Amino acid sequence: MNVDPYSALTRRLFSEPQHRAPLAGEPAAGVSVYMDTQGVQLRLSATATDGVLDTLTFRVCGCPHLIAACEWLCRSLEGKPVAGLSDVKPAAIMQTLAIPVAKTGRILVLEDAAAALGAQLSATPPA
Amino acid sequence: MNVDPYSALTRRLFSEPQHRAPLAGEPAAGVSVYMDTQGVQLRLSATATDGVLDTLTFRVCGCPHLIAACEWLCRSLEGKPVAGLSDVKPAAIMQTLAIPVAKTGRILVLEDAAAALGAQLSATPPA
Amino acid sequence: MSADWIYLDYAATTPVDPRVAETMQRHLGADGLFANPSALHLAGRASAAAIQSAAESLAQLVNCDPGRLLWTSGATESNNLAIQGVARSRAHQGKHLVTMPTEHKAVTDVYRALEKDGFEVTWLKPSPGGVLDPASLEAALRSDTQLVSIMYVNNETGAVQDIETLGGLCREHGVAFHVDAAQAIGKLKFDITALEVDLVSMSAHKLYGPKGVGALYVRKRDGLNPDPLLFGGAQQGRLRPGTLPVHLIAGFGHAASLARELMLDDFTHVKALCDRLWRGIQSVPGLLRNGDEASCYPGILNVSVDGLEGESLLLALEPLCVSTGSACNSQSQEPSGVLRAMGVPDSLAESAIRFSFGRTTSEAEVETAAVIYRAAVSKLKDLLPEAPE
Amino acid sequence: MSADWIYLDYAATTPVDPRVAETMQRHLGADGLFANPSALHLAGRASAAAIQSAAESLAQLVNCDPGRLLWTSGATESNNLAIQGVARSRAHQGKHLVTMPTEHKAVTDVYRALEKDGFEVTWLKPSPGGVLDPASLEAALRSDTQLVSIMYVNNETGAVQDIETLGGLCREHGVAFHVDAAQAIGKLKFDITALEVDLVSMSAHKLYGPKGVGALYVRKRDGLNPDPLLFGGAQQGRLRPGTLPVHLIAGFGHAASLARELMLDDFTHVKALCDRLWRGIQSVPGLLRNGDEASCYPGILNVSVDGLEGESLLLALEPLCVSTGSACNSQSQEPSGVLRAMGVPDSLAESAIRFSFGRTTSEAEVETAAVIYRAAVSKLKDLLPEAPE
Ligand SMILES: Cc1ncc(COP(=O)(O)O)c(C=O)c1O
Ligand SMILES: Cc1ncc(COP(=O)(O)O)c(C=O)c1O
Repeated sequence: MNVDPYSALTRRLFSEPQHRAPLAGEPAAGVSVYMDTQGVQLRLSATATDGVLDTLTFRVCGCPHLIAACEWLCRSLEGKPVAGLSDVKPAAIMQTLAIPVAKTGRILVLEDAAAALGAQLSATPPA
Repeated sequence: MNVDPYSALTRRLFSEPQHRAPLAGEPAAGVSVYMDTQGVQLRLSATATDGVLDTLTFRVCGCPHLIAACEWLCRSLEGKPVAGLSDVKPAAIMQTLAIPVAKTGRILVLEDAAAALGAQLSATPPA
Repeated sequence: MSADWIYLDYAATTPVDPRVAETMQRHLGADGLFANPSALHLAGRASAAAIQSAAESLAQLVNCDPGRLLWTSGATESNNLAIQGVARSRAHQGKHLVTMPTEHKAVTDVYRALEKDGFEVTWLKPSPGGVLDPASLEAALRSDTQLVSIMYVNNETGAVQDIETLGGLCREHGVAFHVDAAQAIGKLKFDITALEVDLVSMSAHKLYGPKGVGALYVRKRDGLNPDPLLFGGAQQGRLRPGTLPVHLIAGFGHAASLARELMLDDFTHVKALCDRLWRGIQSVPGLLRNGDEASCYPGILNVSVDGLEGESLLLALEPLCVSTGSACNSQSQEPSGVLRAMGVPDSLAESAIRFSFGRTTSEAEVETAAVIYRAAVSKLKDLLPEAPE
Repeated sequence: MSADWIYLDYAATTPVDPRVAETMQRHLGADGLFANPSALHLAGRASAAAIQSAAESLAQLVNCDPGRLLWTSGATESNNLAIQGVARSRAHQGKHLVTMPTEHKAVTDVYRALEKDGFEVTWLKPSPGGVLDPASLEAALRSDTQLVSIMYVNNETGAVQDIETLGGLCREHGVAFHVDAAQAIGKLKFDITALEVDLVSMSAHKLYGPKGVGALYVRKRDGLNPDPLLFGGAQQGRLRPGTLPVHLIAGFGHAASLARELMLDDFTHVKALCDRLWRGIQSVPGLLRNGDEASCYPGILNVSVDGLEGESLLLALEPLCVSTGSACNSQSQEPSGVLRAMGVPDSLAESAIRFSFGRTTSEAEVETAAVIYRAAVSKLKDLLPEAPE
């Protein structure tokens, strides 16, 4: 029986987010998307070389599950092909982090942001 | 604060009734009245000499307050003039024994029985 | 205090088992699990876990899904929620209801209130032993019948109803079936999954748990969505709001576990006590046993003597703590409606005394009770007048 | 367990005072006063005496006639009984009711249910500080107004209403006045005899008594005869049946005596804690205090920081046990209706944290809370995105 609404992994990712993006004012390389929907404000930023993500970072105002999901996505995709951004599986994230279904909408925002970022990176001429 | 529905006097009279009348079948002197009303069955019996009560006894099926009231009345009137039977004060009995007002009806039965017995004794030619 | 009296009123309420009291104690103080289980914080979640574990213990006792148990303040509230809740929520489909006059007042008074509100109630009479013939239930069910309430064990006589057959009939006719099992849970086997019951009322203080907490089981079933009685927040699916009393629920859970473990021993114990008391008093002239021995739970022994007045008998029985009818009737001072409905004449119902036994009753107490009962009856009989010929 | 967290959620529920727990213990076991107080026997009468003495203790705390106190399962039930009971019993005279959106859900949800049932409710808005201007109550009262509910101390902000003036207005207009005093009893002076209040809801678990018991005061007055919510026997004048939970009521009584004795000390203590916490966090950029300091009970400190998300803030605050709005709101996850009604924008209401203090809170705990709060806010702010220009 577990009445903790957060899984151990969610707690760990929430308490030590290592992929905080630089603020808009701070010097930053790469591209970035911003979304403000479903009560969530989210910015995803990335740099890529030869179709591979060098950095993937986020800033977010949202619930612990969303913060953990952002951190998890960044950890998963860094060093992987840019194409991964267009292939985010909300169901898989929710299962891995034990995110309640009521929060699906917020995870879909993350999926959308990642896809938009992937599209931008693909449209950007190689450095 | 007293949540005991019975006063100490009521309890004492109830537990040691000394004025039980002989049963109808038992040999008895004197006169007697019987009442069956208000859920109460009551028989009062008396013997008198020269207008003075020699014995006053009862039998009853009723609540503890009524039993105590019967015993109290017998103790009070024995050795006193017959006229006392016609002068029973329900309010005084109820106050002395701390009988709740809800039980007034039953004490009025006792008053009636006493009065009827008094009338019978007065009508009876002196022994 | 028990030096001052002999307590034989377990059907009114039981003492809390010392093991249960200890569990409760752990959910009270600043160093315990006292927080509001609705709170999201650590302390709140620890309380929520305690509640969940209590639900599982109770669910194991009655074999049901713990998620279908609602916590209430007692069986009175459970009965009200079940009956008012289902009757009102289904009123658009029909307003016919069925119950018995031998139910506890926490059922009959609810049905009477609904009668005043325009519902029609069929009151089924039991056999003289107190048991309902399933054929009379079947005859009463109509196409507009919405709800039937029949208790499992009667609180005055111990009469046990055939819930399995009655539930089957209700299910066949698509009628919701409510069982007030306050006197049965933890004493007789009760398997909610196996039985066709839709709503079950329970109370902790009849099984060595604390007063002030009960439960209502509500089966997950189409059309079974009782209207709430209380409004005030999202707790318990909005069906019963209010801060959950963690220590009471934890105590109820522990009492349920103990009952599951001790049910057979408890039963054997009260059966022996009941037999012993009956042997000790059965020779009293004019004594009558209310309720069929064969169909009664032996934790209760209800007896009458013709022509004695109940209140005087009760006082003459001191220091025995026993009941005239049910404790709830004690304030109204009229002969028990249960016995009347069983056909017991008023002159007998008047003097009915309910002895009830439990886990902590001793044989010596029961022996003493027999002696005191015989003496009290004989004392009052000695005072009775005979009607003149 | 308190080693695992720092409990600052006394407005949700308090731990039971150890002296109260001991009293409760004496009313549980076979050697204690556990019997059903409705029973006529010796054990029952001893329980009845315990209940009577508890009523006297509570009556002394709030200065009322103990005979006018009804025992309930908590303030949720007291509110429901007062509001549903009076509204329905007077419906033939008029169906207009008045309350505020800043009331506890155990009041607002009842009024909403009555709205669905055909009653008309006027919802009065408070000032930005949370306090009701008596002039707006006066303007709302009509010839068909039957009932007004205004709480004494708000459970989210601590805002204190001017019950004396509001009660006077209701009395002038012949309208019944109900006060939910769950957060006030035992903390602020409350004199029922001096005030013009007709119905007062109370709960033991806000004043170091047990959860699962409350009370409703009902003034003896023509036209004030609430309809019961529960049916089932003659207890409590038929207004609230069910076996009275002796240990809970005895505990409530003892908690009331202690509160009477300790009220001033408790107040001074929480005031000092509140000031200290405020000093420790007031420099946090963008911090806003919800509720006017001057008109709030200092056992509660409610603060917001613009733009932070509440659930994340709560998690970042662990091991502090604090509340976002009221505990009852925690399950619904939407910004507090109380703060909204006070005009606090959603972006601020979202991050509202209620700290609440009590008899057992230490200065060290409050110092630690300040440190943790500052760190949590700064951590989450660091994660916030800026909207692109
Ligand atoms: C059969 C039955 N139903 C309901 C109740 C009421 O239970 P509670 O006291 O928990 O409200 C009782 C006992 O009082 C009972 O015996
Ligand atoms: C103001 C107010 N009213 C009512 C309640 C409900 O009280 P209870 O939990 O006793 O039902 C609470 C607390 O939860 C409260 O703070």
